[in-house]
Amino acid sequence: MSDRRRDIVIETQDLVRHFSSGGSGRTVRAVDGVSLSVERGETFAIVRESGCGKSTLARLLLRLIEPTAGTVVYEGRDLSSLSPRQMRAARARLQFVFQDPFSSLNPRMTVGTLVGEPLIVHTGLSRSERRTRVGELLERVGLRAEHAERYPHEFSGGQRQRVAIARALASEPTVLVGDEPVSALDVSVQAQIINLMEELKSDFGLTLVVIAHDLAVIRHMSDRVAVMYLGEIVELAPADALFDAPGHPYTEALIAAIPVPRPGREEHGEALGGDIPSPLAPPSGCRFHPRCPYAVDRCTREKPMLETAGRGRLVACHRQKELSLAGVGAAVAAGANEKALRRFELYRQHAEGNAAGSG
Amino acid sequence: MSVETVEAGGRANGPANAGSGDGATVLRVSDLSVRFAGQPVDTIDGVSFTLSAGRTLCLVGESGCGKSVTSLATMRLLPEKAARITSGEARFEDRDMLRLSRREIERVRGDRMAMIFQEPMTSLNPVFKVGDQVAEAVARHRKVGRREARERALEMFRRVQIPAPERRLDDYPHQLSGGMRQRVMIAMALANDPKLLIADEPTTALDVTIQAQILRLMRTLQDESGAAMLLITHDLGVVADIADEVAVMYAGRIVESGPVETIFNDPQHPYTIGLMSSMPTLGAPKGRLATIPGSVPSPFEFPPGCRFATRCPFAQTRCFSEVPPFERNDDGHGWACWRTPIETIAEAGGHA
Amino acid sequence: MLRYIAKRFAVAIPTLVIVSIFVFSLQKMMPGDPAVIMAGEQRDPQVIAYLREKYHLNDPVPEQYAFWAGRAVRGDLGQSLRSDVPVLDLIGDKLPVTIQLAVMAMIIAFAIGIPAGIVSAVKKGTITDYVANFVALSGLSIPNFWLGIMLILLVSVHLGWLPASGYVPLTEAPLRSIETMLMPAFVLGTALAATLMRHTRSAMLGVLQADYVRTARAKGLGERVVILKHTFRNAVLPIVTLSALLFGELLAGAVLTEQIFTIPGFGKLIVDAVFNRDYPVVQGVVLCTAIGFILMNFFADILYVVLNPRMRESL
Amino acid sequence: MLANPSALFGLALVCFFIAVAILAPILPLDGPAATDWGAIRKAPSAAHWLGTDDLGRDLLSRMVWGARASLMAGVVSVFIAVVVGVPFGLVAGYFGGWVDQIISRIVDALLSTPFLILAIALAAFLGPSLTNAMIAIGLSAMPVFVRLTRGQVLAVKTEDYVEGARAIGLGHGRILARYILPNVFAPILVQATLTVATAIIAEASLSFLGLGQQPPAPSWGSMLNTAKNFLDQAPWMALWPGIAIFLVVIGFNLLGDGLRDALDPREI
Amino acid sequence: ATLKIGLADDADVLDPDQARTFVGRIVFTALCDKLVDVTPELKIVPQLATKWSWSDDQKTLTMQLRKGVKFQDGTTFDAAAVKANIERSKTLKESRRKSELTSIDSVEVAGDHTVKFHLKQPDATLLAQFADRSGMMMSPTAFKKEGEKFSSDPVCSGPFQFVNRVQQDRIELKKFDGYWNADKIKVDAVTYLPIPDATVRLSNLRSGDLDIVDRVAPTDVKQVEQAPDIHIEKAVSLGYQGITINIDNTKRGDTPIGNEKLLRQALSLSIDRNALNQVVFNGVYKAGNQPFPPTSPWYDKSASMSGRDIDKAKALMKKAGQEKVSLTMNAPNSPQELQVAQVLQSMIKPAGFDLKIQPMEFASLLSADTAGNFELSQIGWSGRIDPDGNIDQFVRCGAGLNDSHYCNKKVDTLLQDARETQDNAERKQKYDAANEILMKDLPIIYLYHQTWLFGVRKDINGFKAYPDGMIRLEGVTKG
Ligand SMILES: Nc1ncnc2c1ncn2[C@@H]1O[C@H](COP(=O)(O)OP(=O)(O)OP(=O)(O)O)[C@@H](O)[C@H]1O
Ligand SMILES: Nc1ncnc2c1ncn2[C@@H]1O[C@H](COP(=O)(O)OP(=O)(O)OP(=O)(O)O)[C@@H](O)[C@H]1O
Ligand SMILES: [Mg+2]
Ligand SMILES: [Mg+2]
Repeated sequence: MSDRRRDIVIETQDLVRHFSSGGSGRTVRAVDGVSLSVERGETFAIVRESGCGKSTLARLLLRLIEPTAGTVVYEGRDLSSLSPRQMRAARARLQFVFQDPFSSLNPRMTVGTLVGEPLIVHTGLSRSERRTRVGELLERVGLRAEHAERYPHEFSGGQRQRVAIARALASEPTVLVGDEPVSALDVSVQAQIINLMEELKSDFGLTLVVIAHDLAVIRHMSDRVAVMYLGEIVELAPADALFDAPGHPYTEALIAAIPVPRPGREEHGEALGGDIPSPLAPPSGCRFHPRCPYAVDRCTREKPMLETAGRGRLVACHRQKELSLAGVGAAVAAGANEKALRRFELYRQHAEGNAAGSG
Repeated sequence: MSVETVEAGGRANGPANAGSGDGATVLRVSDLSVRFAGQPVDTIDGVSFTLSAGRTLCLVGESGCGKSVTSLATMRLLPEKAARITSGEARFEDRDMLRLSRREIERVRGDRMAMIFQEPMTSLNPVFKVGDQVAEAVARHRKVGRREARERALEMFRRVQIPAPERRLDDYPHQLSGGMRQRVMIAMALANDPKLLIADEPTTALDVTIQAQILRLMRTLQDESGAAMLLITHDLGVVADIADEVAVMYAGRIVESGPVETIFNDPQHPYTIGLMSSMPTLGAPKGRLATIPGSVPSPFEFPPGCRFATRCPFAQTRCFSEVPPFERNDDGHGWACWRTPIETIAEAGGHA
Repeated sequence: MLRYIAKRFAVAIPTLVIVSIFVFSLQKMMPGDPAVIMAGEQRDPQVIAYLREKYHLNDPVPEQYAFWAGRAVRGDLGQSLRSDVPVLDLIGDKLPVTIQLAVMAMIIAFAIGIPAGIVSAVKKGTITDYVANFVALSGLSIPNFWLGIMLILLVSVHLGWLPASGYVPLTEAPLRSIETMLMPAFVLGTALAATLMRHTRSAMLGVLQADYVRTARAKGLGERVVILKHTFRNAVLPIVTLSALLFGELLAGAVLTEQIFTIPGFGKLIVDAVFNRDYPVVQGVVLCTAIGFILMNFFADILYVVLNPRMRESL
Repeated sequence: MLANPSALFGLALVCFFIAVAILAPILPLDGPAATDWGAIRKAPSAAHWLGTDDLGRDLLSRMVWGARASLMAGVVSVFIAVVVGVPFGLVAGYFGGWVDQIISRIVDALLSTPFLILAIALAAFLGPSLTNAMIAIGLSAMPVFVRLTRGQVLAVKTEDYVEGARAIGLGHGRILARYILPNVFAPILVQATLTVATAIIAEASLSFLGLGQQPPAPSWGSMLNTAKNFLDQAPWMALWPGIAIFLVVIGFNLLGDGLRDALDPREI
Repeated sequence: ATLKIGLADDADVLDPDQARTFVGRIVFTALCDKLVDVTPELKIVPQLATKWSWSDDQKTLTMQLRKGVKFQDGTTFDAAAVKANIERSKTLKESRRKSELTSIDSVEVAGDHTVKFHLKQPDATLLAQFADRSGMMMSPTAFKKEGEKFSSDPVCSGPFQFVNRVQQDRIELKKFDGYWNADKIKVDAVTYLPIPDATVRLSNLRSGDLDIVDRVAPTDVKQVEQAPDIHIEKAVSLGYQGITINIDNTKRGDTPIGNEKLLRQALSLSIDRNALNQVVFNGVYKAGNQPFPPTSPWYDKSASMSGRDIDKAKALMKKAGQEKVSLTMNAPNSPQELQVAQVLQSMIKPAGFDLKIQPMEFASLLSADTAGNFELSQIGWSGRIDPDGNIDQFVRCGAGLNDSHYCNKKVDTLLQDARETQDNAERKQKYDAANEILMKDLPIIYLYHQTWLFGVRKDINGFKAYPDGMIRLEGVTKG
């Protein structure tokens, strides 16, 4: 999919962000030494367990919070070195889509104002030009121009997420960072938004960085995937490779844990035991070792480094070479029952036909 | 409207317990309708289903379609002022739960019939020790002393595989992780060996790896106890994993129900089909996902006919005005749609 | 725990310093020369001059403050300009009186406010709730001093049931003391009861929505246990914090109540001191109130933490 | 809110008193200061519906004019409190850090001096007059608004839409004005309405202590101050102002509660 | 039996040399005997001094002291004690008595019980001072030991001795068994309770919680008189209430009214003093136009009130070239004073005076008066036994309490002369002459004289009201 020329849009170096937790004075290691680079035009996904720093990472990427250590480089420039004015300009190019469409739009502003605001800040458009542009943007995300007069609470969750996307697009960004952009939505609406993002990505030449926990969504959308565990990246690989043959035991376990909508399927593998350790006190050595079925002595002591494991894959596991781990597997990948598939296809045709007809 | 409602729900008594069942009927909900104060129509409209011992029924549907309300109504846990049960009955052990006195219902709740909620973070009382909270459930329904109740709590903690259970008894909820809390909730629910367990999205708030653990645990415990389980979820993956039977809900009505294989292999209702095809899967080839256009209507926007009509790609005029009857075939597979099977529409050529 | 206490104190100190600077500068700006008042009707210039010197009234204000603060730190708040009694003694005299009043008022407030709040939350939307709310609002809306006057008029003057004033120390004649305090405590207590009732109600309503209350019901617990144990036990947390804040309200209310019922307490002390420009007393009393207020909040916070397991670790 | 009968009742009460206060000059009444030494402390009668006071002035007229003072005191002092308090709260909450520390400590200090004591000290310092009482009450009520605003800002600040505003590159000023302020406005409005009620009582209290409205101009509190000397002989002198204060205060309280229910779904 | 007395205020320092409040004097009356005392008719009579005589040059006062008198700590009362007391009053830094005793040059112990006061110049007011705080004798043992802390446990030679005091709550005294006149004392103890609110004070009297109360509100008198178990004892006070006009005290004295005595006369004329008394005080007080009440022997009957005369006032205004005059009057912000102010306001309006009332707390009022920061000031004087005490300090050029900064050499001479003779008839003449001038110049417009109104329960016998407002307990019985 990607050509060989590596054109890095955004890159992090040993990014660290700690929070001191409440009164106890202990430290939450939300992001702990993350290095990654995102290529222009790809969809880069980051997977990690919930409550452990997804949003923090996304905020760091946009410099909405300052890192404890490490750097974020955007288009070759260190974000933290930018002056407030330069930072503002950079923000036009780096946009954000939030997880919760109910809290990400100012309830006191009309949709038109919301979408038009980036235009005021970043462009010199006149009032009427802005109006036109807002209308275009709204239509582009599947709403109608006259929706500009309404307030966010008059919309459903999916529609709000469309508004949020329109707003993000207004300043003509090159990078769109999505923090769980669809996880708050119902499956049916989720599919609408995923489709929309894919379309926009190709239309606007966007680079997408999607942070999510839903592996199915990630598999569907992304070109490359980074899997994080307790603040660190444990594996980074092209999506297909990662799902077909995971390189890290945690990736394997994640894939195995996903319930697949295929009844009567045999249990594959053991469910991952143990609890997610607290980010306040991560385990020594390899952070995954207490739950890892393959853990050996060394894992408890030595921290594995993220190392190349062929074909654009990086893995942080001492036993990476010895293990051969199970991926999504044939049973899962194989199509469902014929009759059902036929109906799905039929449904899709009708649904799109209707949408085209009415749109 | 209400006449049609009765018709819609009344004609079929939900998924039959015959055939696939291995036990007696535990709960039979028929024609349950609930209306919230100030709303024009019954939000829950003529819901019927049957649950047998040792079996799991999954109630699936999108957010807001009435899954929780249905289960709460059965437990009589809906706020009495805001929600009125307008019709129906819920037979549990030969008694209609909807008509018991408060005292009687309190005796059943937590004893013969228990419930687990969605948010393990908020479902446990933050100011009491988890052990005491479990023991309280025991003490309430069995004539036992404090010590015995605590013993029972400990035993339950062991059964739900809480590591170091003795110590955990004296922890407060916030000291436990989400998965552990949900285990505590399960321990509490099962402490009195209920006949029926209602679990409302027990794993949605959990991480996938933990979700897998909890689901497995619930299955094991159910196998041991032979209780019936009503599991509410919106995740079809979970359904496939755990259900014996499935009921698909949309906007307060059951639109399709049947044994789990049938639902997945032979989905009939356009909503069921739409739901399944819009899910991205781990294995599916990339490309555009199918979608269900629009979003779930609010009770104020319900069309008078089939409530899915506003979003259905196959809808006709009739769908908007007449409620389709819920019809069931011999395998216990039933649905409510004027347009099924949809292949015939395709053959009949094109779309509206 | 120690850490927590230390942290709380670290915050309290600047607050106290600001309070004292604030009061100090306020006094310095007040019209009316204390020396003139102290000199008496005759206003002998010699005496005035002497008094100015004696009480350092001619020194630059910062110096006066430093002098005052220096002594205050050592526990010496100076002497009343009016009566020459050490301010600390005055406070020692008055404090028990106001505390007695406050405690009695609090008892009345809690005895009325909490049950009423619980009941009206549980019966939300019913006539009971409506009436309770209206009564509470009335309690908030009737000026304290007016209620006091009316009560004196009715209960003491017309009915002759309770003495209109005449404070008797608790140690001297406990029953009579409580009797004389009953009316003022009631006047003071009702307003607090109203506030308390409203807050209890809202806290209860909030907690009644909580998932764990539903869990308690799902366990089959009776309504009484659900309300009193599972709900109230959680609703009490914000009430604890509120109670400390109410203490401030109580002191403010005591000012007028003591004035009306001529109770020789803190409130009267401060009003008289302000009117007499008895600066050391004003300063001392305000400082003490502030300390009291901060201490109350501090205890409330500790109590909150003790009652709230989630916070216990932070101790 | 219009569906809420008690809020409507409150609104009606408030409107009634506002109307009375505004119409005072054109109502067919004697002047509030017109004395009649032949009719001192007369009980209510046809000539003087509410009776007369210690200087033979018509109590109805004084009540009507007193409404002006009380309402003015309530509204103006809250206006002062809001105008001073809200910006401090916004700044403290939004910027945090040492600015917040300083503002918060000052607010703590003010809060730890009981309201009335603070008001008495201020009123005594500024000299007894209605204006000064309003300033004193305003300043004493101000910390509550700082705290409230600050708390609200802290809550709103973490909302995604504020972060979103930063993400699209808006400046602090615009974020404060368009994102924070509108979203903290409702609770401030509610608090302001409720504080008007408190302020009216505070004015009455200060006037009762002789630190508010000064004679011959009437205010309900100062009328009570006089009345307390004639409780026995002329109880009506104390009755009307007390009832009026009660009614107008309960009016504002009901209105505030109604606003809260309408604007802010959280209870109290 | 314990006598419970409700006072309108709390006493200040319980040290006669430092005390400054009126209620303090009430307490001292029971606690400390004076060298001399007064009768209700203001005649000076013996108390600790039994006899006294003046030298011919009027510069030496010789007093014979009562024998067998003991202070409450057992110290003997003698001439040395008197000398120590007077010296303390004159030298203690905090002493408020200095100005009262300035005329005394030295005190000579002329025998165990004979004391001689040598004066710098003749001073007819001295005996009257000895009838007040300056004449109160404290135990030298106690004040030498305690210094200025004497007040925490005051020891005198009065009929009652100090037991306990709780600020703003109570002062408890018990009968001093060693009192020289112990037979006259019929109660075992006395407790003073400060209750500032007149209504509350009265209701406590009614309920029987108090036996005697100080200062019943004038408006309550009628009701008290109807009540079966209480009655009123009254005496017109020695003091006065009036309006001080700023004549030359800083720039604020440069006003029409400050510059033009015709306007001041017009102002005085436009006031109906009797009506004022009637409206505000139910006629219970005494209207007046001089520093001495009409009940006083010093009152000049020939210059009695002319009554209100608006036309004449207007004529005077015209003569002064004014039609309308705006005035601002500082007034204490207590209800009664403000009532007076309001009545004045409406009384003088017809004459063309537009009075603005500027209420102030008493503390600010005093400071403003001293600093000359006023045009008119509504203020009074509690009164002294000797006429000099009601006039000299207020009108003599540069005198301490002359806030108006009025200065008239003729007045000064008359007052000085009056001070230096012991002959009352001659003195009265001088005061009348001074008054005549003052009534034209009007630095102070006198309005009324308070009446001391004591509420007394029926079972209290032997209580009598004195013009000085003191509560004397000799002969008072309970039950
Ligand atoms: N501003 C902050 N101050 C203190 N701790 C914080 C802050 N922001 C985040 N944290 C902590 O950092 C951890 C990670 O938070 P974050 O919101 O990034 O997680 P997340 O993966 O996005 O969670 P979710 O799945 O719920 O969206 C959490 O434990 C949180 O408590
Ligand atoms: N107390 C209430 N008052 C009014 N409407 C309510 C109330 N509780 C629930 N509803 C409505 O009932 C409908 C069904 O809600 P319910 O909670 O059962 O949905 P759900 O299927 O459980 O959704 P989710 O997946 O989000 O839990 C919704 O439209 C909801 O708005
Ligand atoms: Mg997040
Ligand atoms: Mg639900």
